[in-house]
Amino acid sequence: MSQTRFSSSTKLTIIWVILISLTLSTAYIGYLELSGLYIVGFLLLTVTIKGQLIIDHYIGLKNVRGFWRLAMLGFVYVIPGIIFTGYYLSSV
Amino acid sequence: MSESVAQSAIAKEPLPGDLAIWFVIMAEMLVFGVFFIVYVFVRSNNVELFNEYQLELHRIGGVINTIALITSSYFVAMGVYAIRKGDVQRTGNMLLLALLMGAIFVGVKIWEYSHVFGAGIHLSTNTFYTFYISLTFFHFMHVILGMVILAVIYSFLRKGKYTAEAHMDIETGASYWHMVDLLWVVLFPLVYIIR
Amino acid sequence: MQYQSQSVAKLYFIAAIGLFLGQILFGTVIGAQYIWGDFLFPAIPFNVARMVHTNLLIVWLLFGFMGAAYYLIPEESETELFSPMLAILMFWIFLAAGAATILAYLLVPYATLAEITMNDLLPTMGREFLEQPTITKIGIVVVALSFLFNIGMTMLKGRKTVISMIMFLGLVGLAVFFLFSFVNPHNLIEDKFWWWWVVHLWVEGVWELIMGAMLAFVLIKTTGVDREIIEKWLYVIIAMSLITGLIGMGHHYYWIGTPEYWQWWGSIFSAMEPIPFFMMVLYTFNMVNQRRREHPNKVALLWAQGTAVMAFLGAGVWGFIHTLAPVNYYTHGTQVTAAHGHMAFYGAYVMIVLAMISYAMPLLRGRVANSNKAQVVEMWSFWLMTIAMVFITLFLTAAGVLQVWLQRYTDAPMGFMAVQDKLEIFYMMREIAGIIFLIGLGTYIYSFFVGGEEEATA
Amino acid sequence: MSEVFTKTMARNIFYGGTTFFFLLLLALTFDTMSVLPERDHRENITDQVILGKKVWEDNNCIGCHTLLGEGAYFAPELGNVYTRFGNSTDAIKGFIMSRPKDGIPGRRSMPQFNLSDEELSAVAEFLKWTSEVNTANWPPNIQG
Repeated sequence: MSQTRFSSSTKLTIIWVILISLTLSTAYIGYLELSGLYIVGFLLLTVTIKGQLIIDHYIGLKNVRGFWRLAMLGFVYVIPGIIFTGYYLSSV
Repeated sequence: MSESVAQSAIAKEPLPGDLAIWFVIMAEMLVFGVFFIVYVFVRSNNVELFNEYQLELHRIGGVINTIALITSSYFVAMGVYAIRKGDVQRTGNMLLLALLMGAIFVGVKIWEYSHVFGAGIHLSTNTFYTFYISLTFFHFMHVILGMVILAVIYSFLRKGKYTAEAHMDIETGASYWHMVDLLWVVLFPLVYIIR
Repeated sequence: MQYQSQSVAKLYFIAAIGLFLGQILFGTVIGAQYIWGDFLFPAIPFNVARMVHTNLLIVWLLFGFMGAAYYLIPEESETELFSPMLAILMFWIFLAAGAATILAYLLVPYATLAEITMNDLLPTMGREFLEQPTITKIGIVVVALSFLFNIGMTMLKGRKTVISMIMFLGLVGLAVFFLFSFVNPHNLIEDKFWWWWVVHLWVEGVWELIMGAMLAFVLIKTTGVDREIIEKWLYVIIAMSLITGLIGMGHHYYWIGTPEYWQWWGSIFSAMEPIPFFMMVLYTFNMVNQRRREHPNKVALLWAQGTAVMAFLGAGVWGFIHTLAPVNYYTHGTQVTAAHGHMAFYGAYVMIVLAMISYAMPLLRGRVANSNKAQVVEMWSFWLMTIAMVFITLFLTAAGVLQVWLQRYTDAPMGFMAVQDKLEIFYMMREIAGIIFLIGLGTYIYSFFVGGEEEATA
Repeated sequence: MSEVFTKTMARNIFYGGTTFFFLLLLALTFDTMSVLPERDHRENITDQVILGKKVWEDNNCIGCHTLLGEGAYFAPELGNVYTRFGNSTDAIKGFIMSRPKDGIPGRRSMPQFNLSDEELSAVAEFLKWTSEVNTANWPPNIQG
């Protein structure tokens, strides 16, 4: 097994802090019961960022080339994209 | 020449875990992905209804569960890191912590369901609840399955089955568990927050 | 053939082909009744001929599965069959019960049959595909149990392989889910709900395990690819089949009084059902490309490849066409369903049984493969039957689409019988395709009697 | 890049996945059974309806007709025949009774089953009950 996948456990911890911060920002928006396209866009952006962090660093696909990483990343880009389109279309 | 060396240094990392689990991960992501898209489509035809009943959900429970799953994923990632260093003891602790976080998720979810079902709400109450219950329950079953997998891995670990060189099962289980986390990361804002 | 006791498979295969012929003959009868409504009326009304057509299909496929099991289980287990005597005894009991039931359908009015077989004691008759008298159903259970006991004991005393385990699991599932045929509540909706636990969990569930095991066996034997590789892919494919197929059952629960959420669950999961069939195509053709030997029995390999392709088309593509709830709302219970049913059954189950027979029968007759001449005849039958089935499916699909349009979709919908008159041209062409299928089957049977020099000696 | 792909893992996925989805199927089945009474109006299943279902089965009606879209596709859908016949059980009885014994030349015809009046009424009541089941608005129109 390659040792390069995780340079250190500190990195995992930093990512954890980012993930939790993003979650709390989502929670705060939920607490305020905000709505509107910008809010939806922001929330979905946090989903994509969180998704990419999990895929690259927790699952550890960052240095795995080819189909599998693309498919996983595709999920966190395409699905929020479709969700946004759906909300956009239903709000106009 | 130097480029190809660099290439091979970076690109040679194999998929974490058994290829077989990756077929499952792909299939699961596909099913959830379609489910999410269908949710958005159905919501766009019932915006009022969805907005109304979404507010009745227990968001605090959802937030606690998100934090629990992300943290659980963190512990699993730390566990994989530890077993690569050959630190079996630490890996075991990390898996236990991950399981504890999973248990928190399950506990909160059961509490949430007891309120929903206690109020006489079920799958056929209305379209919103059909999707809320379908999506979260389907995911809930995945959490339980993931915990079973982690628990089995933990018991194998305790029996001394894994070393720094041979620990494929841990990576396989970890990949599955991260997927369960990843799905919740999308599901939570979609069903509980976005309006 | 490595083990003497494998030879019992021969009986089962011969019976299967014989009953197959009966099935197709009655298929051409009901095809004609679609065109000329009074054909053979009132001697053989449509419902009787159709019952014979569908019941013979089920019975001959069961003969095929059992024959395949009696052939492959001893070979996989590397031991003689536990009891060849029991296998032969059960063969005759099953054949007699099957033949008696079919004859009774033809000779006695159905209501009288229900009466004389004392259906009132445990009413199970009169439901699609489960028309057999209760006493016959009990007989099927007895035969199935003895059969499972026989192959189970054989497996216990020998080598346990993935293929034999999957085959056994599929056959156990077949027997277990058949027990739901005894569930017949007074409430029609509950009746329909549990009815699918036989029908769906058979054809889109456990039968796929049987099919997968048979396909894997034929592939190992004819391509010489490493068992390890074939077996792990087999696991992945059947896992996908059940993962999608179990909840995919929801596509039968859209409009029969069951809750609306099945429309979502059923649509999403059954939309994934083509995936394992697609994987099966990739897998079969990959294994053939990686083959380590040139097996002289080329036609067996042709059937195996045909199975993968036609199962994907019939079960996968034609299933997908009308599986989504908004589409199914219009197509449910029309000729579109009939189109799918024909190609799916042929592609997935008829062809795999014929592949198995094609591989095993020469060996049972003491040679590795049939003569080149016989194989060429059999290949002709392959193409005749397969192309005929493609056209049957296409014509029925066309009929179904027109039917949906005229009867369900337009603003001024026409009545059922008026629409049927408009479909006559398609029914006519379907009947012609059906007769070509019959000719193909005749060619297939003839191929067993073509001599010629043996390709290689065993 | 050579992936590891073991037979053991493939086997675990087969057994695990099958168990998982079978449990999910049981959960959905349990829910379905609990809400069915609201949809099928089982309180209206009288002895006559029960007899009607038996007559339906004993004469293999499903061999030609569809009922809620399931069956053979040779003869009309009967799930909504009660409404199609103007909400009349008498019309259903009259139709079944009037079938000629030797059929209609050149056309499809329902056989003459020689049902007793009790059986006729029962099968009509059975079809009436069926037409009242909540089938999510299926069939799309009165023609079935």
